[in-house]
Formats: sequence, structure tokens, C-alpha cells
Amino acid sequence: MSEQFEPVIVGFTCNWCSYRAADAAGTARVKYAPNVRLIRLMCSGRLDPTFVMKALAGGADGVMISGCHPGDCHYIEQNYKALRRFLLLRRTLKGFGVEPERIKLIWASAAEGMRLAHEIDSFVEEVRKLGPLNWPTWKDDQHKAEPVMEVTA
Amino acid sequence: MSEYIYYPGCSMESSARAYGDSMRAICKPLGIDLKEMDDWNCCGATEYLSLAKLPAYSLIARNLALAEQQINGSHTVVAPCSACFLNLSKADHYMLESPTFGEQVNEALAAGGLHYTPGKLTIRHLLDVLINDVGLDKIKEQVVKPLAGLRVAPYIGCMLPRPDYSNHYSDSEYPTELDDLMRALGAEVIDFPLKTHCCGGHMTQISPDTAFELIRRLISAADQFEADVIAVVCPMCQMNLDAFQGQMNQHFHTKYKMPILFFTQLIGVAFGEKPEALGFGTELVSARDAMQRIGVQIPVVEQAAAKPRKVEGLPMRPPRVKTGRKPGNGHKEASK
Amino acid sequence: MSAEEKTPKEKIGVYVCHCGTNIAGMVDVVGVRDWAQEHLGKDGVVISRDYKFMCSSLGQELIEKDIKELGLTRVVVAACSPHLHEKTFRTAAERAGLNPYLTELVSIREQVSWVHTDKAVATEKSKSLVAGTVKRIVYNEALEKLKVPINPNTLVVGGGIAGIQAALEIANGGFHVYLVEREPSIGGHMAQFDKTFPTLDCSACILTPRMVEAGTHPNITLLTWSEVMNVSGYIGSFNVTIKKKARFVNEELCTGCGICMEKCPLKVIDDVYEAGLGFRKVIYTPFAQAVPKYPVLDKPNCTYFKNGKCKACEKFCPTNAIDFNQQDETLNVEVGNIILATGYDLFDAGKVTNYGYGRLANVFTSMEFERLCNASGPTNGEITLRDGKTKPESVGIIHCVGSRDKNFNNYCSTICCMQSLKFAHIVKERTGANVYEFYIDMRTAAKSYDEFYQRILEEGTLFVRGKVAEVTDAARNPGEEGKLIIQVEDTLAGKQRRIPVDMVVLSSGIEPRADAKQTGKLFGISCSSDGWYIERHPKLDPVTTMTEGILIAGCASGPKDIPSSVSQGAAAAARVLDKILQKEVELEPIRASVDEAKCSGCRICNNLCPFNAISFIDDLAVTRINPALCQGCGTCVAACPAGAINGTGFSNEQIFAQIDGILMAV
Amino acid sequence: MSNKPKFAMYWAASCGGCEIAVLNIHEKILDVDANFDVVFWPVAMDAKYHDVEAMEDGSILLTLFNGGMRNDENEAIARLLRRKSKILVAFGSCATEGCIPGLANLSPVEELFDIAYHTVSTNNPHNIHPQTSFEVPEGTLTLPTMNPIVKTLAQVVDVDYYMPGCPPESHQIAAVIDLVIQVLQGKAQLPPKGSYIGAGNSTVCDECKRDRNVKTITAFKRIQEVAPVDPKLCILEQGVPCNGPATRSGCNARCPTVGAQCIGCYGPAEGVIDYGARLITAFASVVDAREPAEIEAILDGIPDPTGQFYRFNLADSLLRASTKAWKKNGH
Repeated sequence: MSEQFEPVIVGFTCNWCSYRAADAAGTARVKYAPNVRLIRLMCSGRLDPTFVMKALAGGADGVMISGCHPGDCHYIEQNYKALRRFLLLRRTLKGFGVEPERIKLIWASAAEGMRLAHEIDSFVEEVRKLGPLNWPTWKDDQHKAEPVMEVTA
Repeated sequence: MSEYIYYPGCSMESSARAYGDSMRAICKPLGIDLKEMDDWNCCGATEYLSLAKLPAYSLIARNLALAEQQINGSHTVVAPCSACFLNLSKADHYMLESPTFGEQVNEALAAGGLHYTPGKLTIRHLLDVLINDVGLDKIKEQVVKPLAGLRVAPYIGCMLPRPDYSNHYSDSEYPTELDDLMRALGAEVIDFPLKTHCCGGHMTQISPDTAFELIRRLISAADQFEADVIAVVCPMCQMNLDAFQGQMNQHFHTKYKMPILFFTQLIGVAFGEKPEALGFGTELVSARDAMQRIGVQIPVVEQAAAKPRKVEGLPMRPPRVKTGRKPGNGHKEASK
Repeated sequence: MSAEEKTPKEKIGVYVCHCGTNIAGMVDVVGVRDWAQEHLGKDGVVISRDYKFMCSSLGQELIEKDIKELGLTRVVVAACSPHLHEKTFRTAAERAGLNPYLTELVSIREQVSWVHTDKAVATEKSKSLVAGTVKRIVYNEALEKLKVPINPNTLVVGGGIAGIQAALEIANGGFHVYLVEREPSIGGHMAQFDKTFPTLDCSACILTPRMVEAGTHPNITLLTWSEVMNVSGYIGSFNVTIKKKARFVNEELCTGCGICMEKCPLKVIDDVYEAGLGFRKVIYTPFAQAVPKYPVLDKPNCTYFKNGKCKACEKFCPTNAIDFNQQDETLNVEVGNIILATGYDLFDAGKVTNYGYGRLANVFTSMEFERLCNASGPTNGEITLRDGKTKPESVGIIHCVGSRDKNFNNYCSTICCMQSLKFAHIVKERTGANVYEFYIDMRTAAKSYDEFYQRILEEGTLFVRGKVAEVTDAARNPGEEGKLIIQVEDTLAGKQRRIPVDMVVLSSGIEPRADAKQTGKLFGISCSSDGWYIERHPKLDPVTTMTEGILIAGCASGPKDIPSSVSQGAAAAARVLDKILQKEVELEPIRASVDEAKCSGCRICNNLCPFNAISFIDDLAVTRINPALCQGCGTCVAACPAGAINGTGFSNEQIFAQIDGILMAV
Repeated sequence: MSNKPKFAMYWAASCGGCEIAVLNIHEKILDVDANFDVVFWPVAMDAKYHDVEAMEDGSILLTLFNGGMRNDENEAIARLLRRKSKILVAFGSCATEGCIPGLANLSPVEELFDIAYHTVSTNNPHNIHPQTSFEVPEGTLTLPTMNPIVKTLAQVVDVDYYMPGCPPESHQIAAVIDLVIQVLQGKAQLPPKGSYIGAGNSTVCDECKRDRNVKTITAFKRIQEVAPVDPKLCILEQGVPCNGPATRSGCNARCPTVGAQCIGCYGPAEGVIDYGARLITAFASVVDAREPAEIEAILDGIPDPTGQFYRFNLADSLLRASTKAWKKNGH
């Protein structure tokens, strides 16, 4: 691995457009940054903000959400709902000190493998610029005091 | 009164004074208040944009930067010349489109302590303002002397509707704004097929033959459609079609006499302004007859008497009158 | 981090595919295999193997064998995209007695080996993807496909050739069809044409028999002058509301004798059938062979409705069939499947202003020209200029008007080349005029299409390759006066040409119906960015849509010629028949369901479902989801503030585990 | 010494409201006394930590522990009581999810001290700043050390039951006490370990009597901006961000019933991992707009989303604290 910081990014894609876009990128052998690991959902509308928070808390430096273009949703209009959540989520995370640039919403149709690859590359660069987030795993939780055990200082 | 930042460009006070005068004449009744921008400079015309992008656009952007400083009631810069209009909007567009380029330009401007925020201003042409801000209805209201009976060929030229960044025109290939405006003045508008064709631009300087052909197309088409005048919205179009019409005629051995008037001049007439106040008479192909047809008298402006041509080369005496010599008999005697 | 260090409850098998060198070339397959064996044991991985081609029958047998012998309860295959082979491996696992939904595919080809360049990194990514799926699959549930009964009736929307074909196929198969058409007669665009390429047989002659058959078929309920207002329900049991617009003619009494049309004193321009080039009466049938034969009274234009008198039609009607009090009626029908054959609109050539349509009298659209040369058209097939008498001596036919043009439509309209060739032939045949074809590329790729092209070439039609710049009436050179001049760059000769002609025909492209989007919403299917309906798969499943039970045929999904429209109609019908014969249909069990004990009836989710699967039960004050309507998008699952909605196949537990997995230190 | 089962109650980082709530059960408190031997309850009686130390491990039957883990003293006592108690109940919002003190997790500790001791509004003439240890002639005085962030009881020790609420409703407390007594008399079974007691499994809407319709919201308002509040209609539908839909039931929808929006003191519903996330999707789902600009405009109606969604649950949320807080504290 190179010297520079390699961000870990979790990506959530819808099954119909953006996941197929990833397939298309593959079939066309389009090369892009390996930092994003994709998780397939049926629709970007399935995206629960909890997923994003869990990813960030779990050590991801950024989260990518992608779905069909507005108006092209396989489920007609659910990507609009994803958009609303995304916007409110981003505002909320700001309160936690998470830079809005760490979460990105990308529209990519099944045909836009190129575009997806390009978006991923640019997103990886953006996050790279922001540097690691490495959210603490709160080690102190690990050694919980079991009942009838352990002496307190 | 709606305020605008006015960018005159180089021609309005000189070659296209008729445009400048007539524009001022009609602005008042239409409630347009043009505040001339201080310290403006050349819009870059056309040629050297293609030679050196950065200096060219920096030169243009300087005007935008000044305008931004001088922003008044409106953020709108009005350029009556199509070339100025296009160059200014191009500069704004490219700076907006490519931030890096925008920064470079601003770097250059910074040398003069100036800066322009791309997209801050809207750049528009006078025609666009008349059509979309004032509106045909308001213009109709002002018409006291309809141009009934005057057959007008509305010629909009190439730079106004293309590329039309802000979609102000009904169509880039065949915009009908000028037609509607002329119709509103009561004129008989011909469906001029070449309304967006090239007037020859600077070809008149670079390759006259090309220019002549382009000019001929326009003039002859207008003639075929029996137009009395061609109405133009751009000083360069006017210049080419008017000033070079004679040479074109020579070139093709034709005898066209097609008056080329600024649309503002015709508006002025319809508004009942005095022709002299509208710069009539300054055109080279006289519009007198045409205007006569609708009962508008154009006073003969005193042509300064033509100076005697300066003689070149060495002076030459007028030839002496020859007187025939009589034969004498002196010879005979001399031959003795 | 997940804290289940106890003995894993599942037995998971991991299978890493080489895909020849497709994967093995960029991913250390063996490394991934061993890593999974080593680090994912605590998650239940009992066996981890690699194989050259997992999808080969041998590869599949390998999995089946392990399921049987090692008692695997979960299978993870790291290979290509699930969209490619998920079904393959799930059926393999099923053969070995494992519920198909307990097998998952990890895409380490499309998403790793094919798109990355650093083997170490690619291998690492593969590991984490495998880890994600292994942790996820622990929470997969055994799912059963849903079964719903199929109502044997079918609705076909659109009475063009595609719709007619579909209706006939199903009706002949012995099942009932409701054929709904917006216009007064079925027949569609094909009824407007004169001849059909490349055979040049008369369009009406081949279409009319079909129309009649559809009109008289005992299994077809023909609903012309009608529109679908509402659709509810789901595959197997749709409930459709149809508006039957008032004809003001009593269909029971009307014999179709046509006297009313004769006697009607008022003529209006016919914008639909005659493409604006001809007239029709106010009470009319679009054309002589119209099916059904009953005329329609055009209320907005009717003198009686306008100023209370006339009633000529009523006076002369021998059977008193005219009924000025007739009202629109709505009827509800129950169907199991719906075929949309809604066709296309012609591109508005007026948009290409530099071709002068609408400005220059003798510039015609292709549809106008069809009417012009149609024997039943306004000029009885005489090809004339707009004045109605002058025969053109030269005709220019411009291809790709509005097609293959960034300013309008990017796509190729498919039919225009052949249609233009057909025009060229007809013009030559009937007027002997010179014909010029201005084309970008000739596209004559179908059975005996190119032969037709050759034939037209031989007939002496002149072909100019180049996109026409403009059509103008501004003469520039002698001989151009009074003509239409076509300015074009001849890209073969490499020069500008100005070609004066008497008549210009614009081969307008074809576009999605203006209301395609609304219609799509009505039936719950979506349009692509250029407005055509999206097929389930453009190659392998062109007549079905993403919505179960809604099929598409003909130009609704993109430009097509008659043969393809007909075959699509038939194909859609075959699909429907197969569903009907199965009597019930299986639905993917990826569905959302409400835990009613947890549901507080806050109704947050109620406006989220575009398929109307979510309903609120007032007396219980809880929300319920109809599994047959649910398409499984999961939007409501994500939305429920009480966490009361669960989505099978993509449950929170599954996703959380997957996140943990892919973030696991590799 | 009686052989009644022993009862203890402790307050860590909390406001004392939980104690009041316990006293609010009125005469039921006598049953407590009748059935229990109260061995440790700083608010109600005098007792020393070393007395508790001295007790036999697991000798206390029931400990109601309220308050979050703000400093090392809180944690020490938590561990101590865990050791001494058979049943340790995280009592009240602070102990279960951090509650209001948990909001401090958005700021670093220093900042908290500055606000408490050195803002213009603070009267601190001698500019006192608390030290953890301080030398005086008599010897060394010590104060507990602040934790970098507030933790919940369960994040420090193993908890048997959770009793949410700020404070828990008195009728719920009474019910729980009854239950325990019945268990003692062998008349009832204890619920499975880790379950929530004195609360429902659904959300506040379940108990809210207001009328509800399909929700589409075009503007979020503060309650004072809605005048008058419709007494019948769902408060969220009136545009007020009401946390009811995501908040565990058990309070009989107290606030909404009297026309105030629910602020979420009962925490998330059963099985929910992140309380705030539920509200984010819930509110976003009812926003009635498609254009990003429009949506943003509507969302502007929620000026402090983080505070709105995590008022009580921050310390127990997935992220637990802002980067500002934990980066400063050297995580």
C-alpha cells in the first residue's frame, strides 16, 4: 500500500441502477479506486441513517449512497425519499462534527458505469483530503464489570 | 424607471451614432434608465479571442469587474452591440464554467486591483431588454405613428441568439423577437429567411470577396421579399450592410439600394420622435425614399462640400493652343 | 463491534471462484480462501474452498456435496455479480435441500478484479467483502416465494397493431381481453400509412382484416373512445377503472350506415388521422374501415352543442341512434395482467426551425406525406404541393429530423430510413420527380430491407450524405427563385451543396407519448431518461417491466417497425398466457411486514409506498402491508420510527452484520 | 438486623428528579419499607461508601441506580454496587441513555468547565477553577476526575433491567415495586434479564389520543409558532417536530396529551439501535418536497437537529459524542 492515507469507504447502492452501474463498470473494465466497499440494498430508499452511523462508528472514513437518477427510480420515486433523509442526516452529523463531505449521495443509472467509477474516484479524493475519521471504538466498554467480580480501585 | 448598467462599446458614439441617439431617444418613454459604466474598455471585438484566451478575456472581464463595483439598482449590464453582448456574456460564462480559468482571469484583474465574481451580473442585449423587461404591450402603448406600409426585413444577425446562454430568445436558429417587435410598431414584417445569417463580420477587412458574397445574400434576399428596409440590432451588421453595400454592388454589378436601419430608429419613428433626433440621414444608403413612403420626411443633412482632391506627382501645365504656321517663301530665297 | 464469541449457530461454506484468470488474475484467490477459513471460523465458516469455475456443473456439485456431507446451513460464493449467477447457485443449493435464500453471492469480479490494478489491495478488498457477506448470511432467513392466483382476464391498452396482435393472440388462446383505445377506432398509426416497407403492400389491406377480427372476436371486449383512469391491485388481480367517453351515438342502435356523417354540415381539420392535412365532419369515423363502425360526435365543435340548433345527424339517422344526452360512463374490470401498447408520438418537426416546417408551405412531415400519398387521403393519393394541385418536379427527403440530434433526441428512430426510401419510391412511381435523400447513415438492417435500398438506388433516387443545415426560400443563385433550397454539406464529396426542390419531406423521428410519464405512474412502471418505458431486461426480457403483471409491447418501449411491434405484441401475449395457464404466480419474497404489536399507528410510513401496499387499519390503529402489492424496496422499513417494519432479505440485522464484516480489520 | 431483603438507591450524574419520582409513589413507599431493608440511599439516609464496601457481595437484592457516568466516582460506585447487588436496575433516562447530562458529549470537558466557571454570566470573583487534588494544611483534598465523555450505566457495568424516563413515571415505579414484591412472595416471575421494565414496547403514538392522518409536512415550526395548537390533531401534523413516533411508550403520552410535543425522554422503542436515526428518517419521510432546495428550506425548520434527535439519547447513540469532544480528549 502507498504512503498516502487510504480512506475506508462504505457504499450503499440500490439493486437496480447503481449496483448495475458497478457491474457495468466491471464489464467495461473501468478502473477506479478500491477504497469503496459496496453493500447492496434493494433501493436507495432502504437506506436507514443507522447504517451510515454504524459505518462511521465502525471505522469508515466516509459513506457513499447511490441510487437511480431522480425520476428513474425502479420503485418510481423512492430515491426522492432517500434524498430527503440524506439531507437531514447530513445536517445531524454536522452536529457530531462529521464533515458533510464525508457522506455523498450519487445518482448513477445502470448504464453509467463510467460515471459511477468517476464519482467514486473523486469522492475517495475528497475523503482523502479530509484525512482519517477513525471514530473511537470506546475500548472502555470492553472490560465491563461482571457482577460479583473485579475489585474497584 | 428600471435601472441598467450601460456598456456602450466603441461604436455607439462613432460609427453607430444613429444607434446611440435613437436608443437614448426611446429609452425615456419606455422607462429604461441606462447608467453608463465608468472607465469601460474595449470588448475585445472578435479576432484575438482566438489568439490569446487569457489576455482577451481579462480585458473583457475588466468591464465586468468595474460593473460589479458599480452595481446599482439592477445587476444587469446592457450592451446594445451584439459583439459586446456576446463577448461580455462569454467571459462571464467561461469564468463560471471553469473556476480555474475564472481564477486565472481574476489573477490578471488583481494586477489592476479588480475582481469579478462569475455569475454576479446578468449580461443582456438591448433587444432582449425591450422584449422581456419592457414588453411588447408597453411598447405598443407608446406607438403614435404606426409604421403601416413599411416593409421591414428583421435581421438579427449571428451573435445575439447563439449560443444564447440564458435562453432569452424563442429559438437560436430562427428567433422571431425582432419580427414581433416590428409588428408591434405596425410595420409590415417580411418573413426574412436569413435573419440569423452572417453579415460578413470582419471579413470585410480580411477577405472582402467573402464579405461581399455574404452581404449580397442578405441584401438580395431582402430585395426578393420586397423589403423597404432591413432592421438591424448590431452596429457591425449595420456597418457591413450599409457601408459596404456600394462596393458589393460594384463587385457583383448589381444596383441594390437597401436602407439599413437600427431597430431603435424605427421604434423612434413609431414613437413620433423627430427623424433627425434618431440619426436618420447618417446612413450611407439613404432611407429617405423608404421613409417617405410612410410619410416620414428626412431632412437633407448638409453634406460638407467635397474638398478638391490633393494633386499627386509633379505639376503639369495645361497644353498650349496650337497655331498653324503659314508656309513662307523665305526658303526659296534662302536657297538662292 | 458484534459480541457473539459463543459457538456459531450456522455452518457456513465459503467458495471462492477463479473465473479462469478473470478473478485469479487480480485476486489471490487461495489467500482469500485461507483467510476466510482462518478468521471467519467464529462466524461459522466450516469449509472454505476455491475452484476454477464455480458456476460450472462441477463447481455447483462441489457445493451440493458439501451441503449434504458437511450439513452446511449457509453458502457464500465469492465470484461474479449476483445479477449474473445468484440464481444459478441458489438453485444448486436448493437441489441439495438448502433454502435458496440461504445462499449469497459476493461480487469479487465486477467489483474487484475487473476494476482494480493492485493485487494486494484487490485481495484485501475481496476478503472484507467476503467477511461482510459471511456475517450477513448468518441472519438470512429461509424464505418461501409468495403465490398469488391469476385472474384469466387481460387488459390491453392501445389498439395499434401491437395491441391488436396481443389481444388476438390471447383471445385465440381462449381467454378474455379488454382492448382499450383512446381514439374512436383501433388501427393506430398503421391505419394512416399508405404502403408498408419493404414489401410495399398496402397498409390498410393487411391491417383491416386484423382490425375486423379484433372487433368481432367473442373473447375481446373492444373499448374505443375510452381511457384508463385508475389501476389498483397487483399481478393476478388488478382492478382497472375505465372511462368510456360519450360518443353521443347509441351503439346498440347504430348500423354504421354513415348518413349522419354525410348530412353533418360542418367540416373541421382532422389533426389526428389526417395529420392536419385533411378535413373530417363533426360527427365522424376517422376512416372508412374504422372498427368499430360507430361514429363519434365531436362535442366541442358540434353546432348543436355550441348554439342549440342543427341536429342534422339526428334528423337523418334512420335508427335514431344519435343521443345528445349520452354521458361519459366509467366501468371497472378485474384483470390478472396488463399489456401496455401505447405507441408513440411523431416528433414535432416544427422544432427544427431551420427546416422551416410550419413556415414554408411545401415542407411536409412524414405523416403528412403518408396521408398525401394515401388513396384514402385528402388528395386521393395525388402527390401535390400545399396548393393541392401542382405536382412537384423535385422532392427532397430529409432523414433524422429530431433523431440522432443532441438538440432533440439522441436516439435513432429506427424506421425513418426505410420510410424515406419508401417515400422515394412512391414519389418516383407517381410523379416521376427527381428525389433527393439527405441522410446521415443509411440504416436498413432487417430482412430484405437493404435489398429495398438497392432497388431505390437503381430507381435513380439521388442520395446525399450529410446533415441538412437548412431549408430556405431565400434564393441565392439563379435557378433558385421560387424553390425551396436545401443547404447541406455533402460529406462524401466534401463540399457544400444548395439543392433547389419543389417539395421537402421531413422524416420526423418518433417520440414517447406526451403523457407517457403519467401513464407510467398510473400503471406503476418507469420511463428511461428519454421517456420510453423501461423493460425488465433490454435484451433478455424486452416485453415485461419491473412491475409484475405489467407488460409492454410495440413502440411504448422504443422505436420499432411493424414486424417487431407485431412480434412484441405476440411475445407479451405469450407471457400472459403462460401466467394464466399457471393459474398462480410466484413472487419474490423480498417483502416488508409490520409487527403490529410494535406499530403505534403513527402513520409516518403511510405516504411512502408508490404501490399502495401500505394501508392503515383504523379500528386497530395499526398499519398493514399487503405482501402481494409490496415490491420490497424497503423504504418504509427504513422509515419506521418504532422499528416496527421488517424487510425480509435485507433486514437491519443483516445489513448491520455486513457493515461490521466489511469494516473488519483485514 | 432484620432479614428483610436489602434495597439500595444511588444517584450518579443526575438531577435528583428520579428520587422525587420514587417519593411520588406516595403510600406505596411504605410497602418498600415494609418489604425491604433500605441499606443505602444517599438522598434519603446517611450512609458511607465503606459501609457498602463492607457488605457481602451480592447481598443487596435490588438497587435502583440513577444518573450517568460523568466522573470516576460515579463509575467506582457503579462497579461497587454492581458487586454488591443481585438486581441492578438502570433507573431513569440518565442511567439508561445519558439523558441531558449526555448532551455534554458534544463539547470537550475543558469547554464545559469554561462555561461553568469562566463565562461573563458567571460570578466567579476569585476565578476559581476546580482541581482534582488540592493541598491544604490538613492534607490533600481530592475531587473526582471528569470522564472525557458521559457514559451510560450499561457502558460501565453489566445491567439487569432498564427503567427509562426522565424521570420514570411514578405509576410505573409503583408497578415495578409491586412486581418485585410479588416475586419475593413467589407470586410472579422476573422478566428476562436485560429487558425494559416500567415501560411499553411500542412508541408514544400508541398511547396518544390525537387524530392522525397520512402525513405530509411543508414546514416545521416551533410549538410557540403554532397558535393555537389544535387540541385534536397530531402535533407532528401541525408541523411541530414531535419525537413521539420514535419514543418508547409508557408515559401515557403525557406531553402530547397536554398539547406539548414529545421530547423523547423514554428513549428508543424496543430493539432500536439508534434513537436519533429513527427520528431522522421519520421526519424526512414526511417532508413534502422533491427539489433539494425546497427540502433544505423545510429542514431549516429544525434549527438544531442533533439536539432535537439526541436530547436524551446521545450518550447511548451509535456515535455517542462529537469529534470535538473525543478528539480533544485524546481518543
